[in-house]
Order: sequence, then structure tokens, then C-alpha cells
Amino acid sequence: MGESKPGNRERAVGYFRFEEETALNIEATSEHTILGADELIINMGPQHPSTHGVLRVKLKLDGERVIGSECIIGYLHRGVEKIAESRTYQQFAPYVDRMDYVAAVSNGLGYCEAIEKLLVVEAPPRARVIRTILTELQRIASHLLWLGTHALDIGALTPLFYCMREREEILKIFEKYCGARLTTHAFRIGGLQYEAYDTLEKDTERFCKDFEARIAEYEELLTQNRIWVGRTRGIGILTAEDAIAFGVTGPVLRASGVKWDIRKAAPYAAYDQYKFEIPVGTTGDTYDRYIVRMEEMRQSRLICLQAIENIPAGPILAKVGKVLKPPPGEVYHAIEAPKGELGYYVVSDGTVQPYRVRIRPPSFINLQAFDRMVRGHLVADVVAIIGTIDIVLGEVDR
Amino acid sequence: MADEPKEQKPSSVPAGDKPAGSPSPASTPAAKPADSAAPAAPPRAAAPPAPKPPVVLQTPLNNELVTRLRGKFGAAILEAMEDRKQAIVTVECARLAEIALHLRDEGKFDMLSDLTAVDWPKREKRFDIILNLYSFAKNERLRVKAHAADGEKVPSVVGVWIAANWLEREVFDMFGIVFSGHPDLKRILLPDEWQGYPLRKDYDILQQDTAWVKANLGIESGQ
Amino acid sequence: MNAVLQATIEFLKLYWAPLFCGVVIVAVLPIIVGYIVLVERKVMADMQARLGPMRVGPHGLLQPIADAVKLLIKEDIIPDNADKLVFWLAPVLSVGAGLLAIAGLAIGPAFQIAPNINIGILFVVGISAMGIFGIVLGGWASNSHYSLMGALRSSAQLVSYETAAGMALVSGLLFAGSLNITAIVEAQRTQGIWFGMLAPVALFIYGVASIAETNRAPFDLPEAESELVAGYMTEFSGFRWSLYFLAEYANMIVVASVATTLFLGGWLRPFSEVHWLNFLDFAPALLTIAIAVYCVMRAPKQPVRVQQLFMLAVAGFCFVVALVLAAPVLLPFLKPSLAAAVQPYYAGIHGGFWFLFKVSVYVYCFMWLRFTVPRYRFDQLMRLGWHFLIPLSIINILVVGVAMIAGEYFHLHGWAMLLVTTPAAIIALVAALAILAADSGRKERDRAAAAPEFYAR
Amino acid sequence: MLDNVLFYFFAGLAVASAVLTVTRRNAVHSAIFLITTLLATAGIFLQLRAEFLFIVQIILYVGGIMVLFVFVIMLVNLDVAVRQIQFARQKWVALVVALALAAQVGLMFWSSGKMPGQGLPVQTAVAADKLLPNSEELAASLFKSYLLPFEIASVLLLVAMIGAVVMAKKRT
Repeated sequence: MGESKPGNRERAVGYFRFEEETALNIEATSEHTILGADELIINMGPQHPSTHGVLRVKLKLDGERVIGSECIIGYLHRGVEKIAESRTYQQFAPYVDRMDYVAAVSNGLGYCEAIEKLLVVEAPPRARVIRTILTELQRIASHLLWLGTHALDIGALTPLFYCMREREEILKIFEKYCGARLTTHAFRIGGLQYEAYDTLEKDTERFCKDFEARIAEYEELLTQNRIWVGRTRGIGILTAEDAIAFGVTGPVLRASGVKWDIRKAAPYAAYDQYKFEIPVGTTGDTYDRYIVRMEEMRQSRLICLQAIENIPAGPILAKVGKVLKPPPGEVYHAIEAPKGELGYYVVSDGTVQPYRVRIRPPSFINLQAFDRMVRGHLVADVVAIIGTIDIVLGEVDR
Repeated sequence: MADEPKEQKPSSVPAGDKPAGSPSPASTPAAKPADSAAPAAPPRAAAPPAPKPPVVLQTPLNNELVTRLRGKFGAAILEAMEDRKQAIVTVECARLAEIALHLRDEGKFDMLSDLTAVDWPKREKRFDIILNLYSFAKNERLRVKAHAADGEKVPSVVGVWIAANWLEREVFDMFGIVFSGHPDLKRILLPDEWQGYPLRKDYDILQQDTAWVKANLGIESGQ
Repeated sequence: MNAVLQATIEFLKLYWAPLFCGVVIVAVLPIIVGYIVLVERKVMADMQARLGPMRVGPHGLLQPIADAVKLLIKEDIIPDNADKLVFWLAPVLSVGAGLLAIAGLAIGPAFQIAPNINIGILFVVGISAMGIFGIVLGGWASNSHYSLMGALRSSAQLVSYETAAGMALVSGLLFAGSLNITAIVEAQRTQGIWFGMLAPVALFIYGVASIAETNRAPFDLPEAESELVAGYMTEFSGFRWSLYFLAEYANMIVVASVATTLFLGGWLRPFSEVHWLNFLDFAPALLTIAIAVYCVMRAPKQPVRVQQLFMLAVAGFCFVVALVLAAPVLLPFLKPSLAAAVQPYYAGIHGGFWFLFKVSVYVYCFMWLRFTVPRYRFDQLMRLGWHFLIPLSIINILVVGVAMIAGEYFHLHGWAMLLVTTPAAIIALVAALAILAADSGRKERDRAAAAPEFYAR
Repeated sequence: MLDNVLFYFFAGLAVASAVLTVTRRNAVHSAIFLITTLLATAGIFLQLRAEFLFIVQIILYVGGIMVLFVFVIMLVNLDVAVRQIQFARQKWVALVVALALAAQVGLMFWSSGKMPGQGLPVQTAVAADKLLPNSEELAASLFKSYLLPFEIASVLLLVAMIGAVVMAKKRT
């Protein structure tokens, strides 16, 4: 009968007696109401299971509907661009791996090619092909991680583990190639440090052969699933005009219907030698982005298969010398990283250290469109939209 | 270290106020980029006995777009050049937004791919604002540069490309360049109470560290 | 005072058996739940191409105990601004309702704590629904936005789906003609057919609604970890949290038992009236023997001697159990006089086996679903409840009623009832498809109407 | 004896929590005590062997209506209610109403023979194990003897429901 005992455990505030008008004033400043016109400010992150790291989002809610949002970033800021100014060109290369740490190979490729452009040298063909293979594998790995976590955000537990299983195969290939799995530092300025190991082709081929069935497995779990479609279709629509205005790139842009891929628009590495399609979406919603990325994985697989067919023989490192002193000048080089356009703007003053390295992080710029995408949706959609942009906070904050 | 070659730079930049349409540097290709970037300096500054003539990386740019821009904005287009085949147009800072709007609408540069800055502390106008534009229609990139002095207000291009919002905030955060007309100019990556602007060349990390350790731990930092 | 004491003694004399059972349930249920969790993790691991818990005990068999110890010795945190009384009360309410509901269940003809309540199934449903207060109040008392939203979602969800579940139960109960659990199962025995076959649509509706009621995926919105961290449980830790956990699984057992009782023939074995299938009575014994044989076969392959011994011990235990289970069937051959004496125990044990077997299958389906499909969004969940399940359940009651009258008119009984109930089910399904089509049409229109508002800026 | 103990337990619980329902400032606490009252009443029903009524009380009032109550209480602003003056001016009105009710009950006792229970029309109860299952009884009376009132009541409820839907729709 504990409940019926007239307890004195009332909250302290209960003993105050306010005049009636005071009570009315309190109502005006209340934050607790959900139904009324009052807005509820809810804070997601930086410690929240589905903000993919330390993103913090302040949501202004009307009930469960989002009427405004603000991303607060910078929790992972390490001053990479500042560090670059006090390192030599070679010394800085490993740092870029730490930005988009789920696609370190792509980061490295962008940086090495930018410096090569600055030096006005070209990597030998063999190096370019091997770079292409590894980068495309990395794209698949990155997309797999995205797929798993995105599906997990939407409540599908199982795809994550399947995705990790395949990603593991890719990481094993990286490990065999350069000894590292995550932050690989696989490439060197001017080409490659290591010769491809003996079974690189065979490993890649085996992975690609298996992967076809595996990707069909994921699609079976999700693509036609009523709940999945219901949760993603029409969510976070970004029109092509908006996407361009926001500078959004990569799969997010393509899902909005813009057929643009740097691998085609300004081919780098060895992409001009291979045939592949650029998948595009129509409506630019979360479902389209999902479909686009799935198709991209298939295309990457095709590129890998084409590339291992014919890896040219020859040197793997161009003659760049031990000390890099690029002639003064500046260069901007962009590659199609898994998340979008990853650009390096490097200014040289003729010394061994870059005068300025500016990194154009695709996640950072794509994340800007978040507010536009999230307005009018429910809280549950917020996590779907964060997932669909595919951000890596290491890259957003640098 | 980076600044030595640029000694004479400042002089050449303001001098860029030449009559429109006269790409004067054309005659001395490598020597007169008039651009902020270091390139031009060594050949010119290093005096006649250049041991080995370097590969010509910087060439003046004089294509149809530049002609059109010069026709429209006249003296506001300070310089047009190519560095390693990449087009760079230097414009007057005050008219940056206007030129940007023109580039977006007439030049079809519909995407602002990047916006950043470079600090040249020894120059009179120490900052370069760099806009990296891309045109889907032409599959072409263009870099627009503007020189800004410390404390000078740069017109914001948020009205032209929404993408500039966070990018300008980042530039403000890192360089302390104030953009006039930006809707919400505040620090983005660093905490609001951060002192100083880290990507300026004269930003002293050591001093920051000592100050912080002193203030928060009450001891000498020992760095 | 003496009178009170006397009354108590009188009470104990009368009700010692149910009391004992109750104590057993309260004591044993946490362990059972712990092992259900282990099974769930193992099933999940199997579906996700991994092994699951393997460290504590052979194949992680002692994992639940380790977990329980961990939870018990964890620090108990009460947020500063929480409403202490309600915060304390909420998990207890939740778990109390779950345990009380189990009291009304009949696990086999012999094992029922509160036997022969004439409102049996209503009691179970009604009491278990009270567990919602634990969730709502717990969410409110935590004084956190995530918790509050979880609580609100939970109450809205329960009220919506309780309706559909109740209506689904009604169409099952129409066939039984009684609320008494024993009577319901007896009705299925005399009619020789499970009501799940007569009212498949009702079974489907109850299945969906019961997942929603127990807050399981894909309807686990009140605790959706990707949106609300852990919903109403966000601020709870240690023992209080484990009470919630216990309540969730107790509820799962309850809904599975209700479905089993009403739709899946309770403790009856499949086709209990078909004599040539009597060999199914051996199933429990055979199953345990199979486990024993498996253990014996695997024992030599265990790397450590202790593990080998453990396996053999399990095998021996299983053999003994199998002997006990098979005794009623074997005894008549050995000593006919004993056969009659053990008959009730036999019925009880075998009934219990079949009941638990069906409940396990039902719970397994819950798990299966959880690992396969993504989570609904809240408005979709509400739409599914109000726009689809509730209309469908009303239509289903209607057609089932008509089918029953038709059955009576044609003097149909047992399997012959399928002649009228199958068309009824088909009508209900057609209606369901029509509802779905209309709903998706409305959804399109809603979206078309809402789109300009959302995306114009 | 046991019956008496149980009755006084439930009755005391019901009254005590009813008082607390009124006096608590915190609306959620009030709701909790209201639930306790309803449950205690349900307990009394069960003691009277009215199992159906017992479970209907729990399913409808506790499981349905009170959930909605709590739901709504959480939606509105609680802090205001907590800080407002506890008993408003209606307390005199309330006192009058309470007195009138008490007088009525007293009058009933007085007119029926002055002692509680003495003159009231109480039927001798059937032995507990001989009672008919009351859900069946209830169903029979609802759908046989009182079919028309039942249908009228249900139409009334339907009207109320449609009215609620219409009102809710108007807002958007």
C-alpha cells in the first residue's frame, strides 16, 4: 500500500505558490509541450547511435516533425590543413588517410595525383592500373560500410554483418598489398611503393566473382522490401537544382538525376581505359541514393574485373627524386571519392613543404544539404537522411 | 620561408589595374603572372642568370570567356592566366559577388565546388579568396581569385551559390576573413571561444598552447 | 489478530499449490528469459553469418548468468531531475504485469496457476496490457526528451494495436464459445481442428498486432536505438533496466501463449484426434534422445576434458528425461497396473511439451522477423494499425460470424467447417487487398498535397 | 474472514488513493493514484465474483482510458498545473455538492431502516461454486433482454465517435 501513503516526496517546485498571472507567464516559456504551437528543441549527438560519429544535430520539432535543423560540427577537427604546411610533400601523404578513414585509398590517390600534377609528372601505366583496382575496391568497401550502417539506422540489423563480411575480403586484399587495412597509405607520389603481390589479380577476381551473388543478396533483403521502400522513398528529396546549388557531389548528386562523375568528366588514374556506366536516379530521394550506390558497387566490380584482365608491365614509380620540390604554382585536382568530389588544392612556393593544402571534403559539403533534405520529415527520417548522405566525420571536420 | 619569393608581388598586384582587355603580361609569359601565387617570382626575381629555364607552367589565358568578362567588368578583372592548364581569373575583391553571379548565369558555372583562402602575410593585401567553380554544361573548371587585405570585408557569394555558406564560415573560422552579407557568419569547426585564426601564417601554435596550459592547468607548458 | 492468522492459514491450505507455482514462475522466469535471449542471440548470429556468444561456457551457454550478474552489480543511476517515485515504480509495474499475466496461462492441462478462471483469456490480455504503464511512466519519469518520446510512441502504439489484437481474438473466440482457457483448448480438441486454420486472417492480425504490442522489431519504435537511443529505457541502468528487459520477454511469452492457446491448439499435439498419428506422442522422448545422441557423438571432439564430461552429462540427463517422457507409453507393456496411475502426469508433461514447442516456434518467428526487416516509421506504423489492421479485423469478425452461422445451417463440424471458413478468409483477404490499394492511393494523394509545403522554400 | 480482510484492503486502498488523486498536484501522480483506485475497485468486483466486470474495468478503464489520460497529461504542460493554487474557488461548490451527496446517502440509509444493509434489497448470494459464468449471463441479458437499449447506446457512442472524428478533421 506504499502508493496510497500521502508521501512528502513531491518535487520541490510543488510547494511554491505562484499568483495566477505568474503561472500564465510560465506557460509561455515552457519547453515541454509537444502538441501546441511550441517548438521542441531536441539535440541529437554528438553521442547518439546513429549520427555516425560525432555529428551533433539540433532539431527544432513540431511534435515529431522537423521544422528546422542545425548541424554542429568540428568535434573531430585536427587541423589537417595546418599540419600540411609544416610537413614535406611525402610526409603529409599518410595524414590524408585519416580524413575519410573508411576510404583511405581514395584519399591517398587524390593527394598523390594532385602532387604529381603539381610536379608535372605522370605515374607509369602499371601504377595507374593498380591504383584504379585498389581505389575501386575501396569504393566498394566504403559503400558496403554505408549500406550496412544505413540499413542499421533504418532498423534492418542483418545487412550490416553481411556487408562487413565482404568488406573484410577487401581489407584482406589491402593488407596483403601494403600491410595495412584501414589507413593504408597505399600509394606514393609518382606511383606505387610496392609491387603488386603475386595473387592480387586472383584475389580481386575471386572477390568480384563472389560479390555478384552477394550484392544480389542485399538487394533481396532490401530493395523490394515494403518497409524499406516505405522508409526511404520520398524521404529527403533533393532536386537536381538544389543539389547543384549546394555543391553536392557523388552518389547524392547522381541520385538527383545529374549524370556527372569525375571518372568520366575528367578521367584520372586509368579510368579512361575502362567501360562503365554512371547510374543516376530520378527523384533524388533516399531510395534513389540507395539504388545508385548499389549500382555503383556493381560498376566498380566491373571496373576491377576489366582492370585485372590486363595490368601492363613496367615500372611502378615515376622518377620524382627523393626530395620533392615542385615548381611554384598551384593546382587543383579532384577525384571521384566514394562520397563525392574529393579535391586537393595545393599551392607550392618551390620549397619542400606545401605552402597551402586545401582539401575539398565531399562529406562536409554534402552535409550542408542536410537541412534542406530534413525539413518536413519526422525524427525517424532524420537518421535515414544522415545515413543516406554518407558522411564520415573525420572528413567533415578534418 | 614561403614569402621571400613574393617580395615584389604586392607591387605587381595593384599595378594590375590596367585598361581592360589588354593582357599585357602576354609578352612575358612566365615572368608576369601577376597572380598571387609564387610561380612568377623566381624567374623574375632570381635575376638574369637563371641556371635552367623552368618549364613554362603559367601562361596567360585569353579565351572567349575572359574576353567577355573583360568586356563586361573592365578593370575589375585583374588577371587571367593558366597554371598547369587550369584557368585562373583574378578579380577585384569588391566586385566578387557581382562577377560570381555573372559567371553562374552567363558563364554557366553552376557549381561552386570549393571556396577557400590562402594567406600571404607579406603582401599588402594578404589574403587570396579562391573560388573553385565548375560548369556542368561545359565540363570546365575555373578558379576565381580575389585579393583581400586583413580586415577588409569580402562580399559573400552565399546569394549566388548556397554551397558557399559553410565554406565561407570555414574561411572565416580559419583566416578571420569577414564576408559581408553572409547570413550566419560564425565559427564552424573550431569552438566559438577560440582565439586566433589557425590557418594564418603568423598563427602561433606554441603561444596558444602555453596560454592554454597556463590558464587551465596553472603551470608552464614546457613546450 | 488470531482471526487474521487463521484466515491466512485457511488461505494457504486452499491455495498452496498455485502459490508454489507462482513462486516458481517468479524465480524461474528470469532464467528462462535469459536463455531466450541467448537463443535469440544465437539465432541472430546464425542468420548473420557469425557465431554469437561463445566465451562464457560451452557455446556461450553460461552467458545469461554472466549477463545477469553483470546487470545486478551495475551501478544504479537515477537522474537528478527524475521523478524518483515513478522512476522506481515504473519497471516494477512493467514486470509485474507481465508476470501476473502468466498466472492466467495454462501450460498443459495440468499446469495452471489460476485454473479455470472463466474469463481466462481476457484476464491474460487485459493484465498484460497494463505493462504499458511501466513504459509510459518510466519514460515520463526519466525527464528526458528521448524517453518521453519513446513513452508517447509506446502508449499510442499499444492503444492502436490492442484494438486490432482484441478484435482478432474475438473472431477466434467465436469458434470457442468460451473465454476459459481450458474450455478453449477442449473446444479445439472436440472440433478436431485448430482455430488458426478456421480463422487464418485473425491469426495473421493477432500475429502482427502482438509484435507491435510487445515492442518488437519491426515495430520497436519506442526503443528504436537509431532514433531515440533506447526510448523509454534510455535513462535506466542496471537492475531497473533488466526489469524492463524481463518484462519485454515475459510479454513475448504471454502473447505467444495466447496465440498458441487460441489459434494453435494449446497443448494439443497436431491432429490429436487422428489415431494413426499417435506416434507423435513419442516426439518429446525422441527429441531428447536425439539431443542425447548428438551430445554423445560430439563429446569426443571437444578439446578439453571438462567439456567432454559436460557433454556426456548432458547426454545422460537427456536419456533420463527421455525415459520419463516415454514411460507412460512404455509402462503399459511392462506393468499395466501402473499405466492408469501415471496417465494424468503423462498428459501434463506431453501437453506441456507441445505447448512450449508451439510457443517456441511462435517466438522464433518473432526473432526471424526482427532480423529480416527494417523498422517502420511511426506514422507508417499508425497507418498500418488504423487504416489496415483494424478495418480488416472488423471485416474478419463479420465474415467469420457469417461463416459460423452458415456452418451451423449446414451442420458442418470440425474439418468440414473449412468449407465455409475458407471462403470467409478469402473474402477477408480480398477486403484486405482493397484496403491496401485504397490506402496507397490515399498515401499518394497525401504526398502530392504535402510535397509543395515541405520542399518549397 | 479472508473475504473481510480482502474487502477492507481493497476498499481502503480505493478510498485512500481516490483522496490522493484529488490532492496530488502532479498530474501524473494523480493519474497513478486514479489507476490504483480503479484497480482496487476491480479487486472488489472480483471478490463479488463479477469476473467479467473485473476484467472489463481493467481492460477499458485501466488499459484503455487511463493510458489515454496519461498520454494527454504528458502532452500538456505539467509544470503549470504543479504551480497553480491547489484548490480553486470551486471548493465551496464542491463542498455543497459533497454535502448534498452525503445527505442523499444518509437519507437512503435512514429511509431503509437506519442500519447499513438492513433494509436494502440484498439477495442472498448463490454459493460461489454454483454461480453461472457471468460473462455468459451478461451477454445473455445484453443481447436478449436489453437488446434495444444496448443498440441505442451503441448508436449514441457511434455518433460521439463520428463527431470526434469530424471535429478532429476540421482542425487541419
